Amino acid sequence: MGECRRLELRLDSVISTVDAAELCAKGLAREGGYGEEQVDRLGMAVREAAANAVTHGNAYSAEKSVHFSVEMNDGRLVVKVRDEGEGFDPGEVADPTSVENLLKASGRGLLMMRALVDEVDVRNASPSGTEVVLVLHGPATEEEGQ
Amino acid sequence: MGECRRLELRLDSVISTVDAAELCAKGLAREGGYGEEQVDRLGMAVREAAANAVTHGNAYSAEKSVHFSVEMNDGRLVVKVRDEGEGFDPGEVADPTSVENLLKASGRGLLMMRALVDEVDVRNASPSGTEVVLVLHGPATEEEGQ
Amino acid sequence: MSLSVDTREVDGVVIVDLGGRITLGDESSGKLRKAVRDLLAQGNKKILLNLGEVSYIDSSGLGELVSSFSTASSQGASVKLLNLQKKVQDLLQITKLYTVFEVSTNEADAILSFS
Amino acid sequence: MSLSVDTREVDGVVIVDLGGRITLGDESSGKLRKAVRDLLAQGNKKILLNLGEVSYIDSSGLGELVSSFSTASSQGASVKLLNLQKKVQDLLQITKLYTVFEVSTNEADAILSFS
Ligand SMILES: Nc1ncnc2c1ncn2[C@@H]1O[C@H](COP(=O)(O)OP(=O)(O)O)[C@@H](O)[C@H]1O
Ligand SMILES: Nc1ncnc2c1ncn2[C@@H]1O[C@H](COP(=O)(O)OP(=O)(O)O)[C@@H](O)[C@H]1O
Repeated sequence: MGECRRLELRLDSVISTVDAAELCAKGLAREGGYGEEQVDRLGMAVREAAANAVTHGNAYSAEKSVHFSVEMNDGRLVVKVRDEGEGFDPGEVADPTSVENLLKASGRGLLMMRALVDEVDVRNASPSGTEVVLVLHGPATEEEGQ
Repeated sequence: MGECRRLELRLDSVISTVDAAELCAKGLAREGGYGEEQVDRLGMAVREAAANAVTHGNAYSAEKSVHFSVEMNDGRLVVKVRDEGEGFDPGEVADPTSVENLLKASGRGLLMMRALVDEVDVRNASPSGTEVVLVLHGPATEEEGQ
Repeated sequence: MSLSVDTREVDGVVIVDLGGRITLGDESSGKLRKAVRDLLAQGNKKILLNLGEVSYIDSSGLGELVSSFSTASSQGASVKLLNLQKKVQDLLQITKLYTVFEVSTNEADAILSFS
Repeated sequence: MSLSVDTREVDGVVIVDLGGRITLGDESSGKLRKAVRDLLAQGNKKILLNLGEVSYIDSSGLGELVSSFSTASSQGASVKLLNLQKKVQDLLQITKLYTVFEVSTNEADAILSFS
């Protein structure tokens, strides 16, 4: 079953925003009936998306906000993280699992998001910036989900 | 044991802020080792404090923010909710449990906060507004807390 | 959807099955108020709010319950409560609203109590 | 305090017991980096990071682990991992970092592996 609240926040470009996004998404997923493993995976993916918005997109600018929402839509949990940055082309991002990149200290966020949740869409936002949409498919049925 | 992150957010004066404050406080309390009953009680108290900041303090003003923080201090979980409103005198608030007030539709928030967490302090913030501090004493020892 | 509201009738008593959260904003409290107002407008005098699936009520939601009670009373109708979860029961204690509401833990008993 | 860092030595291997979260910001990742840098500066060549009590690592924390590894390698020292929780293990799979790190599930074996 699982009720789910819709949440929509405008957050500053600070580290606490990354924590808040993670905690809110996890809390709502838990209330929405998702099991602990799915909740954890969502939390990690949201963290990566929010960290990118704060660090790459908005570059910690005090003038720029992170727009964050969570909602249950047709039985799927949808999280959106939008920044007000320059945007980027995800197709240009190097594969962090290829040998020449394995020892790099960064570049694993998008890979992690894609591995952790069921759907990831990275798109240009209007008028500017990036919007990342993360989707978890419906919670397992009650027996499985418990 | 329980690790605990410090979280500090500036939030808009909207309903989602009430949800976010509740979810963040509950999430950190859970991580900090508090049991589900204490987590729930904290969540309810934080909700009342945030609702007051949004509705009474800032009166939904788009120019005013709610300042929210959670941290573990000397083994106690401390939540602060500050608004940018006019302030008020909690001593002037009518007792919602007295017979003449029982059928009123509002006025129970402060009473609930005081009943739900270990310490509540309502004070004037500077330069203006109200700050509510909610404290949960240390989580029960591991055996009790599970 | 924070709050689900379904009504059914048993022996002249309208049972309103509520599920979810009754909290500030997000139309949830409005939904309860509207449901009770509609039932009163249709002439129903015996209303039983089944809170068995309500996991959470905040002070604003409590206000909605109280308003429903008062509005009903003023029209000669009665509103009673059924199946409170522990958290909700605690809030009625804290706020002394248990002195206002008649609360049952059993649907059949609750229905009988209206006659 | 997101991350706790304690070091001890067993048979010439420095074991760094980590606890909490290794994540972006809040000094947690800085703490790990500093601990490893200090150990290298003191001339330690065998460093075992015990992640048994680390509940969570994000991509930034993984970056810190990789940096510690690279810095150590460049100084002829080695960094290995001990006791990964399932979540952390999954991340090493996803990111293929299990091809970089030597991981043990047993402290005694890990210590032997350095000789
Ligand atoms: N929201 C964003 N705005 C601008 N650039 C971004 C954004 N998200 C990711 N990028 C770019 O894509 C690269 C890869 O991102 P990611 O896989 O998350 O790894 P990391 O954040 O560790 O670099 C980043 O280094 C950055 O150049
Ligand atoms: N942050 C605040 N700023 C201004 N006034 C407040 C604030 N918090 C509470 N109040 C005042 O105290 C009264 C009682 O608050 P409370 O007990 O929370 O009940 P309620 O919010 O339902 O009215 C409110 O009606 C309001 O007048």
